[in-house]
Amino acid sequence: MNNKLGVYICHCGGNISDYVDVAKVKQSVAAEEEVFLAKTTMFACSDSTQKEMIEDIVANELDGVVVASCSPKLHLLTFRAVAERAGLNKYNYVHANIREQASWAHSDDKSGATAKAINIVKAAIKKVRFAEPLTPIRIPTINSVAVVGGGLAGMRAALELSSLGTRVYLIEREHFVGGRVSQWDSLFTTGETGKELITRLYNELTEQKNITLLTGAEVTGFSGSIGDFSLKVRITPRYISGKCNPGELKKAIEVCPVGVADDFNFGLTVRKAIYHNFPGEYPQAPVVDLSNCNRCGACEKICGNIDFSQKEEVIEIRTGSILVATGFDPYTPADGEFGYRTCDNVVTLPQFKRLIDMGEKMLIFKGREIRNIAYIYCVGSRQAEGENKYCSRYCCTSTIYESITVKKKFGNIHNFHFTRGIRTYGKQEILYDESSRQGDIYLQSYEDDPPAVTGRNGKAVVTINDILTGKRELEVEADLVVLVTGMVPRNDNPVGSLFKLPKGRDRFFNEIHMKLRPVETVIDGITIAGACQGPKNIMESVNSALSAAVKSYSYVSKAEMELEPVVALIDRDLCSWCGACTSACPFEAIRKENESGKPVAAINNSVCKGCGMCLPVCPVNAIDLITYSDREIESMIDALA
Amino acid sequence: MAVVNPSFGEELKKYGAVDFNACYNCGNCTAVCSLSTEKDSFPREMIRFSVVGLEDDIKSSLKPWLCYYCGECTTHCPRTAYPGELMMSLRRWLTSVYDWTGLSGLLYRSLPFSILAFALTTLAALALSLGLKTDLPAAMHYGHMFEALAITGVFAAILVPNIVRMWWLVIIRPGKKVPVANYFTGIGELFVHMFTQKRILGCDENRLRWFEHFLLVIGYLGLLFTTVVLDWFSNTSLLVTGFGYLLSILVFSITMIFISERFRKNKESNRLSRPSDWFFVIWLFLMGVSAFLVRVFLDLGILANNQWIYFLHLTILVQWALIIVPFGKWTHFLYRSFAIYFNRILAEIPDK
Amino acid sequence: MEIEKGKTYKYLREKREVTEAKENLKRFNQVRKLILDALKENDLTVDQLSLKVDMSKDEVVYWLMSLIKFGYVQTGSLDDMDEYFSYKLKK
Amino acid sequence: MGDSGKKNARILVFSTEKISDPAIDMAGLLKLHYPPTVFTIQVPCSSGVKPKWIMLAFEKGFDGVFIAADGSDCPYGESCTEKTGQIVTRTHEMMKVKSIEPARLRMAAICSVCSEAFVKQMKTFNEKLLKMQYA
Amino acid sequence: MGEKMKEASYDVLVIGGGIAGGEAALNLANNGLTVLIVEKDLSVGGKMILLSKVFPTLDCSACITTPKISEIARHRNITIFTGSEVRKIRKKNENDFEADLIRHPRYVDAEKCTGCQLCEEACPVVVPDGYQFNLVGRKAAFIPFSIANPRAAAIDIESCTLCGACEKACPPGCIDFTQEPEEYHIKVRSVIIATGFRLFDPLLIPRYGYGLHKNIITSMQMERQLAPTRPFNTILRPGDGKVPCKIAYVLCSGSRDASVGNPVCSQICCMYSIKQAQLLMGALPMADVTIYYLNIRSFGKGFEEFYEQAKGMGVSFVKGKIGKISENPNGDLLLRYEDINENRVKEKVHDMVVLSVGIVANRDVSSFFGEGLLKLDPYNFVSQPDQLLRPAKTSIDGVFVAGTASGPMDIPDSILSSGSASAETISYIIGRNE
Repeated sequence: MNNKLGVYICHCGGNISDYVDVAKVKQSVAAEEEVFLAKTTMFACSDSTQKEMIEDIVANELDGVVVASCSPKLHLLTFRAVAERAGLNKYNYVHANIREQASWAHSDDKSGATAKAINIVKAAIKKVRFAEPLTPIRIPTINSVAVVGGGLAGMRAALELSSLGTRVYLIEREHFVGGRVSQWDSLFTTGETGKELITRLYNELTEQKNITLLTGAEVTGFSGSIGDFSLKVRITPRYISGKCNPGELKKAIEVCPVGVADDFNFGLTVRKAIYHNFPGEYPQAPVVDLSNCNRCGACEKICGNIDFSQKEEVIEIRTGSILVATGFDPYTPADGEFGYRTCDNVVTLPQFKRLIDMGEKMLIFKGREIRNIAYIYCVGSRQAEGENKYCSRYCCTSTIYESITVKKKFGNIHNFHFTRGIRTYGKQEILYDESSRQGDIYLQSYEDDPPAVTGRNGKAVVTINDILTGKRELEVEADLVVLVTGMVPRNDNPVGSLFKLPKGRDRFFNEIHMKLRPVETVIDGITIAGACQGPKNIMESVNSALSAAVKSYSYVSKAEMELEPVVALIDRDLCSWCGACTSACPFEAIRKENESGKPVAAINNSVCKGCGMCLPVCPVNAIDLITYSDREIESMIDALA
Repeated sequence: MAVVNPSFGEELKKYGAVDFNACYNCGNCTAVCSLSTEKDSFPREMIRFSVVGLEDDIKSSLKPWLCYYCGECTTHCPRTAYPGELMMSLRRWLTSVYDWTGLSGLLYRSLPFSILAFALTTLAALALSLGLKTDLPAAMHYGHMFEALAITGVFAAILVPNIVRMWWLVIIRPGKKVPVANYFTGIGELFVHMFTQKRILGCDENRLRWFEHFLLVIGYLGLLFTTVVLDWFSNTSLLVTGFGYLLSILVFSITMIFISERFRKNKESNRLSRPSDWFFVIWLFLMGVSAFLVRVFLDLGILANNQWIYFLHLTILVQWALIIVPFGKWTHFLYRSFAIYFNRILAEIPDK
Repeated sequence: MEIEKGKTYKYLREKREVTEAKENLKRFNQVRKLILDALKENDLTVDQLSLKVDMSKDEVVYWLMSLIKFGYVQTGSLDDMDEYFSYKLKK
Repeated sequence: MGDSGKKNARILVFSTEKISDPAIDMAGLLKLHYPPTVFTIQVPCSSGVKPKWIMLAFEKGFDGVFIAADGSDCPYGESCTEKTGQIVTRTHEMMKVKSIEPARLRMAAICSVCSEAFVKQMKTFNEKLLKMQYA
Repeated sequence: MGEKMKEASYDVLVIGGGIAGGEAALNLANNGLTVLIVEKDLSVGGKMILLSKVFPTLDCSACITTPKISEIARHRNITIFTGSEVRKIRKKNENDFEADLIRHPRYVDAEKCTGCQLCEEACPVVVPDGYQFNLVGRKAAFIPFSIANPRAAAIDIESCTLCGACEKACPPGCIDFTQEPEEYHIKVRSVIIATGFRLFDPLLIPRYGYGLHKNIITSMQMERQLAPTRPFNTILRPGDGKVPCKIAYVLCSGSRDASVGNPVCSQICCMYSIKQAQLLMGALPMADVTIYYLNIRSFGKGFEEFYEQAKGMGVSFVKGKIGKISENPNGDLLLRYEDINENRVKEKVHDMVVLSVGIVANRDVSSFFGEGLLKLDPYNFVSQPDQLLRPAKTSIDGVFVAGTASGPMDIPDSILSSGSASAETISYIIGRNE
């Protein structure tokens, strides 16, 4: 029982004190008998206040501390560390959230907010009164990281982790690595092609001994916690063994009678059921797509390496940390959205990029040469009506770059950009300048008055009330309309729900803190990188991949890790073994033990996650959760009431 | 509904427009322009029309003529899109639109054609001078007659029809309903602007620029009056002689300043000079100088032995009267005055 | 030179020229006196102070805010238009 | 009691550290207002709330208790919703014995960004309780 | 000189102790490397620590920066030199750099200083406070700002009259005028450049009249006025102390503007202006806030929603670049612009104008290395020769770049870029392939 407490009430600049009368809070809580000293402070988290707290704790031999400030998600650890530095057990610190849950939530009601803050602080005082000194649980960590997603971000992260000296499992769902980037040709800013980048990465990857690359591999099971996760990975075989004779293989592909829309070219072309993504793909081995194969056996007759006897297998990977880099999907416009699928010559930006790559001397679509191209921006982004409120960030620059590329490659092309205001942030602005100087025409409308696409004589006519020309109605007769589609979260991404990764309002995976902790997640040990966290360009994806790599590395680089000692505790005197707790536990952390002949429940501390599911099921109330014990919770209820 | 026409921009480049495609429509040019008003906002609108190729809207617009090219818009353009030069090019383009003969456009677009025109007129003048070589007084008589004839001829055949075309393009074709009385009440504006060019005063802080232009207009028109009406070269009145001297000195000294400024490229307005700009100042200078010398030779009594100076003057005169006045930059002086007049007339009819 | 502890400023005086800094100090002391004297009789707004002490308004704001920061002056009431504060001496 | 002088019901919310509490924090961040007589106690998982705590809350004078459950987002497994539901059922039985109206205990899944949903819940729950003439 | 040089060695030298340098240092230190941060200023935390709140979360900037900063300051693998500058860096070999540093005297023993501020009270001199962007005065003996780290006094020797009042007042006797510049000779294995950015100087746009018209301030000055440790107790216009009620934001003041030598978009101004507008609407409920913009670039996570939120709160957005600003006799400002939506020139009166100044490169950095060794891009930011796959790599092997030293970016992008630089640094030191 702690009886000599220190309480600090933070102004948080004005975030708290503008709405909560902090002096009054101090006065009220100072009257509590356990409180030895109560202070207000401008910034509790500032170094000088931290120093002051330490001095107070040491000088007055305080046995418990409460800081009433912002959400514990931000500063719980900060003040625990303060307590620790002052020689206090860090669990004798309790955090009271009077910002998010008092001053801000009730900024419309100052006296209400103040009254609430007083109760909150009092409850925290009660909690710390019963707090026990605890020692963290130490667990050994496995020095390896599983990188989920073998696109650019995943590959880059894997490479970095491996050179940091960590064992890496790179898990790619497709049979080829490189993700979206391998589909792009020339790239801003360096002019390298996507394939070149992926080749560089792949070559470096294969030189590393400590990287295991798994393709056709999907994560299907997940358990464990930071330091020791366990993943079940289902591997779909290629149905081709060894290295094929190139000539035979070519023929085998030719004879395959099945035609499937080729995802690599976003459905612009057709591929066979046995296929390559592109010449020189990685790994350089074709695949039989069994879901579309009709088992005619024609290919088998030509190439002996084709082997339908290969079986799916499920392997288990144990790893200390997981880095998620599952990427994005390009937005798919609805049928009829700006003429998509209803007007003949409307494509999406990714399709357009493939068209440029595939065109040789002329830009050809559906057998016709393209001269006039209309780009319609913000398709699937910044939606006034739809659910994608966000800006996809990369598309303005990407489109402008393609408009320059297409003109350079094929000449004699007119580009018309139907924008919602160009967002070439940073140095990308120079590209916008370059494209307008080459004669590209930019038109603009707002979200409430988008351009319209109609078909006329085999061409697409785009009309707009151009705000740059005094809202005049202007029209362009285009040979091709490119819908500048943004990024959306992958819709078939089981990894998110498997790992229980929280998502933001935009449905991308959410980081812990948008500003200062952009790659960590609330699931300890799991980091996120690249476009699965939100739209990004290549450089930004790589930066986030490397940041995630260094965070994951710091989880696993030490042999041991500390875990919160929040586990269930059995009162063996009360327990009379009924087994209800065992069946309630989702982690198999409770087993039956014999205590001097009496069967009782026992907790396996390294497996117990501290969820508390066993607590309410106990018929004799023999289970407490450490730091959430009856007397802690009940005294808090008392203080709040 | 208007169709976006990128080829119009290509056409404008032949008239000297550069990099206006770089415009990102911030409107800074319009905001820094001190002649731009809420009713007549430019140059951005003109740049925009040029980029998207709204040819008809430019044809019916008077805004290009409201600009006096102080260059502030270009100096402060965040995209270095040379808005001032675009306005200048639009003036050239409009000149060729107004001109029914089509020669104006040819001269602007093609330097070889301009040179050819100058060469042909030189030959014609030379032929004339060879034919009259021995008889200076006759030559001077014909020269004087040519001046008067050329002025009336050029005005009647070319300039007046072109002004009518301009009027048709900006007032009649767009369907503006202008009460006839307005034409009379506004007429003062036409002459005030023609003789004083006072709009320049609103242009920038530099009053000297207006004063130079004012002196040049006075000098030029005065010299025209002195030579054509008062027959300066034959007039014996001391007053007229002295007046003529003063005016010709005014013309060539101010044009001298203009030429040297064009050489030094000291302002936005002369950084991107086109041949038509050079021809205009140089020929005006030559006219002043040669007229001055003819009179000096006359007064010194050495003209008879140096007839070439008169024939040189005559050649320059012919070129000036047949090329630069009807088709060249001289017309800007006229169209601009009319533009301000029309604008005044239009300003009086209420907005729809 | 012997450096006496607690009087090290004397040591640096030998080495540094402080005329400009002293001018600056003099200016501050003058301004402080002017403003504090002006505020003795009644509370004033920046505008009124500017007239009374014959100093540009922006300078008055700067010095006034500094005097508030260092505890000589405090902010008084806001005028009826909610535009200008008056300032008064700190008791 | 607020500035308006309006009386509000006292509501105790059991929120969960990783899922519903962040949503409640975000409600504050977005300055979405709800009655200041709503108090939260954070637990790791909503399926770990003991019925006796809820009963104690009523005993100590709370007008309503709200369990901001993890729902399907629960990091501890899918059984969470079902288990939390069982807790509510059991507590309702205990409430019946003490003649406490069952409507005074509510439960709803609040996801980590369901700030608006949370605020709406609090407002309607408050009104309901006021109508029932608690508080 | 040479013999007085102090020597030391660390794994990594981080130049710049802002949020980018700090984050990089923490990543390195948490993975066992020793780091020296050299910070020119008297406090670490860079520009972020001086901001009011951050977009789009509206977290108090100081609140989220200070814990990070104190973590850095406390870390046993991190040494910080404040008030110090790099003079020269030589690369001897792979994993072998030598750096000459100079530590300017603070005239205060920072270790002993308790931050009691008695010296500040005693000091008679008042000079403009640079940390408040000259909106208010400070003493010549001063603590840089209330949440500075280290929170220790310093003497501004240029303004000091050497009266000795502070020295007499200091209880622990930590003021020491005998301090001399100290030179250090440091050996490190790798270098991270995190020198940040400079703000565009609005005096370069004379037609805006900054400096001349006193009610025009920069966005950084507004940032200070909105911060918890603000210079005035409320928001006032500095020309005459009026509580402003019609505030204008002039976006692209010195960005996207080749005529002032900076054609690049500064990437953050739209968002910080929208943020300030929201904060102003909160602080001055009666005020009108108008943002004059070219294009609103709310491209990051949650940014577009934040922009919509501002529109919903009643912030006016007007498309058009401000051409000229002139002053009325009452101190109000007349803004001339073309309203692009209406296609005509307009003039509007505001009583306070905030110039949303852009980011420009901090050019000192190239002089640290030998002539031309550290390549810069055309805008004088540190060039990234392998921008797509190794964004942190510079033209010198073993020297990495973090944060805005390589171009404009916001806080999360700086943090990511620091993560990238620290990852590269660790693998460089561990001995990656090259």
